[in-house]
Amino acid sequence: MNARARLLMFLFAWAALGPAVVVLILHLPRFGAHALPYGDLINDSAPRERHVTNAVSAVNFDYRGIDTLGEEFMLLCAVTGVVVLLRSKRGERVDAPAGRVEARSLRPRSDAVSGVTRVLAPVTALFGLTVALHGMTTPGGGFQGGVIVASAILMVFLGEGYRSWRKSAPSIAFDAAEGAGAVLYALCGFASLLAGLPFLTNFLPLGTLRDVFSGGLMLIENAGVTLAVAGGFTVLFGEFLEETRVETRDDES
Amino acid sequence: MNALPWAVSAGLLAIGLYGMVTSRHFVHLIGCLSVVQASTYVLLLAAGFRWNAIAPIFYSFAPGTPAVDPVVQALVLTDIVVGATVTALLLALVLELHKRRGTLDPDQLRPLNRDRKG
Amino acid sequence: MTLLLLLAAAGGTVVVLTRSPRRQVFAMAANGLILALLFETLQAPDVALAEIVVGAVALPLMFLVILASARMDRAPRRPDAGR
Amino acid sequence: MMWLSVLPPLTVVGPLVIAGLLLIASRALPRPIPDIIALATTALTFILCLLLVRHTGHQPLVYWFGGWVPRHGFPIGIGFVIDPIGALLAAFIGVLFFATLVFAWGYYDEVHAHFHVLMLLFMSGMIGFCFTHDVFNMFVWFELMSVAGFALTGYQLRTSALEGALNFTVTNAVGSYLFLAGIALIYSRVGALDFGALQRGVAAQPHDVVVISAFVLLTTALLIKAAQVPFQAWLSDAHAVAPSPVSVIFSGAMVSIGIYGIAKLAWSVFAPSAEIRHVIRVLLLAMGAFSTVIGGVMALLQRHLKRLLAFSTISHVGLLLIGVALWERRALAGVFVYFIGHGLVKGALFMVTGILLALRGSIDEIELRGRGRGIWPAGVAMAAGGLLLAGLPVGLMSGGSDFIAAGANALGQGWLLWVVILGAGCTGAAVLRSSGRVFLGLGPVAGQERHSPTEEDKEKADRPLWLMLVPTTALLVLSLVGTRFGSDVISRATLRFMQPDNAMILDGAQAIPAPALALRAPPTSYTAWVSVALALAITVFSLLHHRLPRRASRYLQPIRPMLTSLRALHSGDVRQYVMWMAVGLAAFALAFAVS
Repeated sequence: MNARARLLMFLFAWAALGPAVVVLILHLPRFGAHALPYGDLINDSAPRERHVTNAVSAVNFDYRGIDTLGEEFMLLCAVTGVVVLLRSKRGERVDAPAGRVEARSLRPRSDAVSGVTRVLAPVTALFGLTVALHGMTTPGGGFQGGVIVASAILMVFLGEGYRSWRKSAPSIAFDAAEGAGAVLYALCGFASLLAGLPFLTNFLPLGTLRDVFSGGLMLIENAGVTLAVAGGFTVLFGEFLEETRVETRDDES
Repeated sequence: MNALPWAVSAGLLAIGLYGMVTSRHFVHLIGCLSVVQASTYVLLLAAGFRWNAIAPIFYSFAPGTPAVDPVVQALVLTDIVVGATVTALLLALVLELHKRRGTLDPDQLRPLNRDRKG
Repeated sequence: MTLLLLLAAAGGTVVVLTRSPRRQVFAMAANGLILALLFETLQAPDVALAEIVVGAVALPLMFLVILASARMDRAPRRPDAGR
Repeated sequence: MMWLSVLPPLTVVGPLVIAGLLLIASRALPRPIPDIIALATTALTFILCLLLVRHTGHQPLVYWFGGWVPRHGFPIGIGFVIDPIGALLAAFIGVLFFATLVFAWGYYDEVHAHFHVLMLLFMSGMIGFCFTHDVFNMFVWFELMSVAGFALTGYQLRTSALEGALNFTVTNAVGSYLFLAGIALIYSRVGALDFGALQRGVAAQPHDVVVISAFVLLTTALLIKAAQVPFQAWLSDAHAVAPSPVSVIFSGAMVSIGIYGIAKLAWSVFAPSAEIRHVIRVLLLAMGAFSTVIGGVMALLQRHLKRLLAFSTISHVGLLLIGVALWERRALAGVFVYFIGHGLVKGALFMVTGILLALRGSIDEIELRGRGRGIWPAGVAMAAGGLLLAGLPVGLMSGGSDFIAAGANALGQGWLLWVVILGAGCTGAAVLRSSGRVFLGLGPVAGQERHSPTEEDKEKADRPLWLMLVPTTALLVLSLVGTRFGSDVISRATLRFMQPDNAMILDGAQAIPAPALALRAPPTSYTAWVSVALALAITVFSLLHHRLPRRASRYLQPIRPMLTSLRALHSGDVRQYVMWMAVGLAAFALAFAVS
């Protein structure tokens, strides 16, 4: 089947789908004006029963906490998959980089670049942690904060070059951080079980509304997510960047 | 306006699929996949929207103020993670494929799959 | 909001129609920003933040790294040539 | 019973935690330890699931995570509702993973335990999918299962494996976004995510276009996972190239679980809508019938053994879809029996191909001709598997298909029997032909089968034969002896599956007592023997047709062009697969427009 036949067939299908979609759109509820029973229930319950102001975080970590648990392990799964795909084939022990790869990165970075990143990276990391920490009260949370922290670590890579990055941050640490974050989240659930409550029941003191440390068990879960996401995305960035090194080496030789 | 978000979402889905069907580069195809995914973000958030309501964060507004639906937002957050993980995996696959085949044009890749006699 | 919705639709179209992978990455990043703004006006600041960090920064960055590492945006080698 | 309420989170989250810990400790653990830990985890999961089967027969086990019990009948959190069918399928998944891990013992020693981590995550995703009572939570487990599958397909990093994994990932990713769109649609109408609440919402507006569209999107996503025509093509690419132990799981459980998902959503959520019931009876039935036949014919055309088995999976899962689409109690009971039976047999067959790959270094039927003589027990297993696929009237597979056939007959859909015969006959014949060629050296040197494997399809060789044969045999034996237990539990639980007790689940009312009577097993129909005879006839013909006068094969000439175009459908071009998705969606739209 060539490109044209494929396209024709596709357009044909949409000729049938188009009217259906139009009918559907006409039947959908008016945008912004329909009942939201589930959302209202949560909006009512989250500040009252969980003492957090960010209802989205409350849904993520409490009302539908098991979803986020699954999501963390999905991330773990994907990162493991990427590691298997990219790292195993490189064949080397990652924490002991091969000579030529190292040789390439010996080229000194300009001082300006590393100076800027030395200032920027900690600031970004701090920002990420702030975003993660305030997840219960204001927009943000473990996921967004974790990604920002991971990009801060990436900056260290860009500024300091490959070698010192590897030295200061062996990939095994990030693997472990990833796994530990996800496991921490799951252990929160088992802690509830040990307390004789249903899985992931929030049994810790809830704190006061609008306080950063409100939300009880959600805080620990949030920390777990931060750890898992920061570790996971760092591993992803690291693995992809590792590829650029191997490839440039090939091209130069 | 009453139907525009729905239409935008459907349009994104259609155009994303169109891009995938006609793509000539796998990286481009993955980009189109992200457009398909964007259509689900828009659809989900539109399904939880409400006019004249605040974001479901009761920090500067008192609890009880009419707010939009927090559930769909939590779902979209999960969706974003799903998208990021799948995209990362796809990129890794594509990278390895490129190393072996030297191309990412689906038309040039196909000969391997064609029938071989013998 | 109408404007942002239309922009989002246009952004998606641009992403699809930009056939060169490298330029598409920038279209994707721009599209991510538009979507984040749209989410903000849809009263979803959490999602907007996530979309900025993932859709407009992390993912385009990964795409760029991939493209750079494999140099796959250059003219493709013939599969049989050179190996 | 305090301890019973610990089981639902434990069976799903327990393996997740073990997987996480394995990943953290992967570098510290010497080689056999991850194997042992993973095996112990799967065995334990199996036992826990069996306990769940035992204790949910009386009434389903309802578990609200976070203690969020519904308020005034409206669910606020996520619930697991475990009925005997879900628990039995979960137990079956546990067995399959256990056997697979035994089979894969020592298979991967170069990468630190990553294989085990992925397998455990894979298993958790499937079990969560079987237990959940919430449509978005279902999506989460579905996606966990998919991501694990994507990663495992490309595990061996051969070029074809990468392409297969890419096709698999792209198609299934589109599928999961369709699923999400379906969730968004039904949420915009009903404003809930729990199955029970959704069903009440659907019952309130059964003719609503939005509800119907949500059904179409959700079902399409699951049909993609279940690889049914016209969404089937990714399957043969992925299953053919995945490592053999992974293919066992793919064909044995992952694909058919898509059908379970369809059945679950259909009966737990969408049943009140007459339009949807009608389209299920017509369109899904047609899709199932097409899949059964096309999968069977395509299987006959393969010489790549794994690809052959992959197509036969499409065919058999098509029968499962038929069973669901008949919308009848006996047929549905048959679906669950057949689900397990097929998974066991197909798992065993993929293990045989794994043995061939490991010991003979090839997966090409022609190249392997006669080279299997030294490992005859594998040949016996393969032939037995082929006969069971063909419908030999013993064991779970034929038990299930008898139930489905009885359902079809009761509804006056007798023509379906011929579809079943054709599908079972072709797939059985394909497997029998290969085993004849590989293990007995029969048949002409080159057949009309194409798609020869093109590269170094080799799997780790230094594993002893007995290690691989034990799980293979165990699965086959289970599929033979499981009949009594399996069909008894299932036939009793099917009624409950069809009429979820929402008053009990959401309002905490007294449970409706379980039906006392099991369905009587229908008598084995003549069809079983017809399909076995057909399989044997095709086998004999394809192995011996070079000795027949030329005239005999001339009768086959007219169907050649059809076969060629059938092959063209499975070109390996993922863009084409995406195009077929649009066509499939259009088929749904047309079906609803007509009805």
